[in-house]
Amino acid sequence: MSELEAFRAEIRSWIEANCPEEMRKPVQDEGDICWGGRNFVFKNEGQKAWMEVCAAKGYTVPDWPVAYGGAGMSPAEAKVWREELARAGARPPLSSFGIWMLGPALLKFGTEEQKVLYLNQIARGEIRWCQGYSEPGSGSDLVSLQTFGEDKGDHWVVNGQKIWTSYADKADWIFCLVRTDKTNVYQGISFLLFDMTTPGVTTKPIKLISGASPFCETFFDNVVVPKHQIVGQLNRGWDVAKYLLGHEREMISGAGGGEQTSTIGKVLTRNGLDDPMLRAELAQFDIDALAFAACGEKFLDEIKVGRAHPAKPNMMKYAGTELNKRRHELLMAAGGSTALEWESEETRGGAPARSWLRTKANSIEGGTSEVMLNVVAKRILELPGA
Amino acid sequence: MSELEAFRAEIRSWIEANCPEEMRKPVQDEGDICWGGRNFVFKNEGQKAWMEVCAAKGYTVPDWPVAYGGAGMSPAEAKVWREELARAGARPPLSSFGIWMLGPALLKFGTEEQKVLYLNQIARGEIRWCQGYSEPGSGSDLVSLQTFGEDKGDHWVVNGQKIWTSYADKADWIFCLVRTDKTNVYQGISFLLFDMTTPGVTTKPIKLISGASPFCETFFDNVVVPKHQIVGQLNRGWDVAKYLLGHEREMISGAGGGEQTSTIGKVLTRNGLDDPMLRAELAQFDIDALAFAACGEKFLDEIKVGRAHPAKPNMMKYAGTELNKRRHELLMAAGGSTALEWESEETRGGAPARSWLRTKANSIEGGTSEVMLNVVAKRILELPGA
Amino acid sequence: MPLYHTEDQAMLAESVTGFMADEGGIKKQLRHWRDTNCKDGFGHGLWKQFAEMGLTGMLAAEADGGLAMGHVEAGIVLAEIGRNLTPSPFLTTSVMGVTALKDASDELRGRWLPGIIAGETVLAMAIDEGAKHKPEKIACRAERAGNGFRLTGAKDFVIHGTSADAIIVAARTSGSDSDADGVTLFAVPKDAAGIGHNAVRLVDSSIASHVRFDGVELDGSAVIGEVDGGRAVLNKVLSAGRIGAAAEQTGVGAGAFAMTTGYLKTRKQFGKLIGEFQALQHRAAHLYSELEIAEAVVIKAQQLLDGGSERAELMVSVAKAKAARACNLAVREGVQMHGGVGMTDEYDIGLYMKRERALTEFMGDANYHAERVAQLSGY
Amino acid sequence: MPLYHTEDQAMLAESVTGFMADEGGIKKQLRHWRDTNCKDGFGHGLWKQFAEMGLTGMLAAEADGGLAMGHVEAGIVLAEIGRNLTPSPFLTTSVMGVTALKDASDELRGRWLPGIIAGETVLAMAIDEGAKHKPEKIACRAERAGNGFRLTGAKDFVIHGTSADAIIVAARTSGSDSDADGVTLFAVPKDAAGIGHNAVRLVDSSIASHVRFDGVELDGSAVIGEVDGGRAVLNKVLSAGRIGAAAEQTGVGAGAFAMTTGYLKTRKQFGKLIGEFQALQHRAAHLYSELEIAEAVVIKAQQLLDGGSERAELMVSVAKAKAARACNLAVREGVQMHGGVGMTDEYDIGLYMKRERALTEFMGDANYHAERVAQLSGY
Repeated sequence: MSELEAFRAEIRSWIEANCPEEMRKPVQDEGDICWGGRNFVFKNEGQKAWMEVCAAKGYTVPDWPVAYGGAGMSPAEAKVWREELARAGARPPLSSFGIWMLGPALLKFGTEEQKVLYLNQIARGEIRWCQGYSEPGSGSDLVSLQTFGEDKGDHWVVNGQKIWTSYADKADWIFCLVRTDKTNVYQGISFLLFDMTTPGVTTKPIKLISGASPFCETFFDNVVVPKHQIVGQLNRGWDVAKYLLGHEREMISGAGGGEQTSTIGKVLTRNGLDDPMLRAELAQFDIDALAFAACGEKFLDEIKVGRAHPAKPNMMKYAGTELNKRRHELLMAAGGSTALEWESEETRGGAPARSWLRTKANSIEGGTSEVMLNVVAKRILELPGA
Repeated sequence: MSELEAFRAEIRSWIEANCPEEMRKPVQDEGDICWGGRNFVFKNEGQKAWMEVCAAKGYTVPDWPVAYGGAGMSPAEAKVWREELARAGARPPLSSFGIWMLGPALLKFGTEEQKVLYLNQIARGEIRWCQGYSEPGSGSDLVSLQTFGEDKGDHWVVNGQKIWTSYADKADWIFCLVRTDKTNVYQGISFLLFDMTTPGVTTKPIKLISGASPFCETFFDNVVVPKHQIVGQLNRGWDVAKYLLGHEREMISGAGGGEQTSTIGKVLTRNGLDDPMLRAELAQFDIDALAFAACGEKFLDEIKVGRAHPAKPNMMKYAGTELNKRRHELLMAAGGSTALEWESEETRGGAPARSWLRTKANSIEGGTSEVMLNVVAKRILELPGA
Repeated sequence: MPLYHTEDQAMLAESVTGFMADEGGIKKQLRHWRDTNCKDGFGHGLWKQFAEMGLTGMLAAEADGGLAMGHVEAGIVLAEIGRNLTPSPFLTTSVMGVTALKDASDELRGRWLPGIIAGETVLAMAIDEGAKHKPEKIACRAERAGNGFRLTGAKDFVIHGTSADAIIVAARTSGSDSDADGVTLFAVPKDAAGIGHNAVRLVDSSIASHVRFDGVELDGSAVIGEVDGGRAVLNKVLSAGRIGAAAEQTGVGAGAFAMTTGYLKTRKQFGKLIGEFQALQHRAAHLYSELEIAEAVVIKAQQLLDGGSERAELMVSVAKAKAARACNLAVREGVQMHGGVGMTDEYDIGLYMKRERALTEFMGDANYHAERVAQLSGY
Repeated sequence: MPLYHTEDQAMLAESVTGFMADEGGIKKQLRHWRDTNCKDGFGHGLWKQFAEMGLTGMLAAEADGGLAMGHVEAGIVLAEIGRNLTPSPFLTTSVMGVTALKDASDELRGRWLPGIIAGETVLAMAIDEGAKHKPEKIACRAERAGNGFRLTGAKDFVIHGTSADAIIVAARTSGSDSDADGVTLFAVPKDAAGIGHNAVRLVDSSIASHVRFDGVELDGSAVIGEVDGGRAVLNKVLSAGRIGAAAEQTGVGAGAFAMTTGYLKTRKQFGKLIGEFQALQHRAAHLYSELEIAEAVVIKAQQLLDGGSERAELMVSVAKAKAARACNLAVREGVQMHGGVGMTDEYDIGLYMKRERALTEFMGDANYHAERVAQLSGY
């Protein structure tokens, strides 16, 4: 048995021994996700137990170093961990913007103190983070952000407004882009961390067309942020932000990856439909989806060995999100009038329609499709003036 | 019986009495079209007779005034004429750029002498015209044209090169955009007419991907053009050109109009195909084509009463040409490997493939789809900076 | 007939446009009834105003107190309903219901038409069985019982089912489920014993009902047209509903498009109005083209239907499919071009997306009608 | 297995890329043979060079003198063939033919493989009957006659049919036209009596033949694999041909795209490089995305096929369909973005459009494979 296979056997039996029954059912909706944090209300005992037992082994962030709360797994081992989780039908023990976004940025740009403190908190699910990037006038054109941090010696006083702050009303801390130099557009932004309970921070949920409110408007009114809570250099927060955005796009684009084996055309037979035209659309979609899954797999393989074009995540994000929107348009068509129901029991409170509407944000958040295409045109195709 | 119905009866019996048998078969290809002109070789006696008997009545240009070779029909009467031609399966007696393009421009901008001389020649099929607009460096950006006419008192001496001159090698005269003032981009172009046998004019056919050579490069080497051969004012040829281009687009966009009643989905059964996916594509196409035909009908109706937005032909040209390209992609798919044949008898010398390739120019000539969309964005949607 | 409005139609359009913008606007109607969780999903006051405008009975014969107008005129009203997302029972009652009643007895017409014309009566259509429109197959049964019928079965996606004074039901009186013959239409009063409703709010905030008929006793006077010969009436009702929904959908598309081009002219990013970006300009121009084509084919189909042309059936399906595709593109582009704010409930563009989805499904989606186009064209 | 080239494969790609650009380029090969009206449609000299490069027998077993490589490696060659529009019998001979011969007797392999490996022998595949690919139905019949068979019927779209030394024919030896069983593959030598050709030049300047078999006598040694059991071999040949054509098509798409982005960077209109126009930038970026996805799924399917995966059949169809759609988009955008000059024979972009069309048709177009995807997925 190879070393990796031995590792796989070990992981498999550990999951078998430790994953509670409740955590072996598929995630139905956002309410089933374990986000962690100071105020998190666990859905059941199993959810809490699973997070804690994993955190104790470093399995919530398997490929982070042990010193920062991880299990120090190699990429190959981490893949085994994910595969075995999937095989057991086990849910991820902990999901958070800390894991996906801030963590990687801290690993690259943080000081040793920051890494030890914040990464361990993230790994144990103690602190839930939110992201303070967009502003009302600065969406795609993020760098035009206006939230200002005035230098007061050992601290900044931050004033301004963010928008699209995911779960800001539930988060404990925020990682936030703040202008610290008004004279320099790109090199005048700093990447600050602060507690959401700091006086002067208020949030207001935004109601979406799906009926959910996962995002907030977040207001800063003379918020005091100590100087040591900056990540990276002063006025060089844009570098951190870009790295983090790239990582986010990579993650989003990788989400469609892996070996996808199921096609959606089967909804026809599942729904007892005899619709040759929809069947044709579904087959066309399945071709595109299976092909994209292969592309996602190839992309992840290439990333591992540093062969992917650095701007490739932009293409993957574009293609993957457009595909997902199309998937839900087709699912709505296959669902017919039942899928239109907004509050019925049969649809679990309108799940098909709400999911469909939710996907419309895929090609807006984390960089619009238009921005992705701009980046591909410029950085990959090297078209003039792009 | 209404006056119009009496007129219809008269036209119907006239066509019955005068249209030769050979002229009542559908036009198979370009070779069946009667272009007229000094050197035109009639395909058969019937073609010549039909042109001449129509010309004598003014029916080659039914809605032009009688003094200029037409029959002075009202729009409603001209529609009756076209309907009755179609009803009898009779071919148009004469087709030419003189009728479609130069004629309307002369009617609007020509002097009385020009109208009497040139329009009568066109109506009788005596002179075949070609259009000298595009240049190698001036395609979509037509106004940047460089062909220059130097003022020599009572004449200009023209030097330069045109491209995409349709049938320049077969034409008798050319209507040509020539720069007469280098200091003014738009108001420095004149609209000149001259004989293609004038010393210094040479043409060179361009071989297309379809294998045909309907276009030429046309070279002017010290070509002398008398001053009275200008249409409209000096340096105001751009106005004439724009009017003519608009008319051309109107014509192209109207070509898909009328009440289209046939669908292409039937190629499936004609070709004995059992292909559910192609069937779905064909049905989708037929929906778009029938809908576009209705739009064409509406557009022509609106033009008649001056209700169409002046930039609407650009939208119609865009939609119609893109649709026609799609039509031929589908016909190629339905034709399978037979449709790939380039020289076989069964395909009449590769007609399906050559027609398919020919349609690719639809969205380039007479204003590219991109230019059409630019114009719609600017003039109809009034988007900023368009 | 030219494919633009006559003078009379243009006058109608002008008055309806103003009325709907003033009285039927999104804030005043759709948002109001949605946010107050209205069980009907529309306002009866506005329905009264429809009557005062002479709209409720526009398709009814003059002898019945109507205006004897056609589908072109109904389409003018529906386009404005679409543009303003105005919730109202106009399509089911004044278009589909009145079309059905044209073939009904004097007694039935006398019973229902005056209330409709007065804006006091609402009708619902019970046609679909299951989640997808497939009226070729009708399983709901009405069996002979004494002098009348006993109705048993279930119908889905019955818009305004719970607020309707009568439900017009397509039921099978003979033959098997997929037979063309053997269908009969009934006007079933709301208070008939044995009707059960499961009302659900839909994504567009309209209320649809899953209706069960549990041995509902009907006397012979409830029959519309001939017993077993209801397919002909049903086909007229379907055509009316389909071209009506298509007309409404062109209004939805036009409303979404206007909102979107408006946004392109005001929102700035990268120091420019986003409408200056050529990629968006081209997509907007393409969308304009699609919407113009959809609008044209809807008018064409309305005229053919009003003229009794044999091509009407084909062109109604072409129009319903084309309107669905064009409007779907309009709302998708609308939300995307609005960016983040397009995802918020505060902006109206998302409401257009929701309505588009429901209208597309109503009386057959683009794929259903593509199949019909293929079959009617003989392939 | 990671979805990128191993070191060996990367080395192969490097040498093939250089070789094909130098020796297989459009001017040197495609235009030359087209403009001299070559009856074969390709050059035998280049085929010899393929042999010298070790490409002709790359799929053959080492024991047979081949390199025992797989479809990933063959795909590397085919992508470069596609990029340069290189006319050659590689796909029919070295990919499909050699795949068929792997299941053939020692005698048959001994008869044909050495010539193939030496670049002296060309094979053609006679599979299609009629204008559309539909190998589920085989009507061409081979009846028992003495110790052998008598072959009667017709085959269409037989690429290189007239220049091939042998034609591999899928014929029916029992059962009715649409039976899965009862198919047998034969290697029919060119000089067998009773073969008639109607050779036609296709739009891409390749030569295809309508082949008639008029009682062609074959002895038993011409059979590849088992009598009546040829469907299994045929399926392997089809998969090889389909993924091969898909690989070539990604090369065609990539070649057209490179030419187009090159043009965008040099052509000026309105005082700008046309590549500066955002509408074209977005379309180019979208096209890039489609081509990358197609390339990925082609490699994926090649690996699955080489690995004998049960998912290979599905993914080969996905790959063939996706490559066809992506490459079709590439050539359409290519011609359109070239504008007028794209319509001229002088520019190469039109040649890509022609080749794309022929490759799409070869071994099943996107719709054929979409149907297969649906059926293999159980809907």
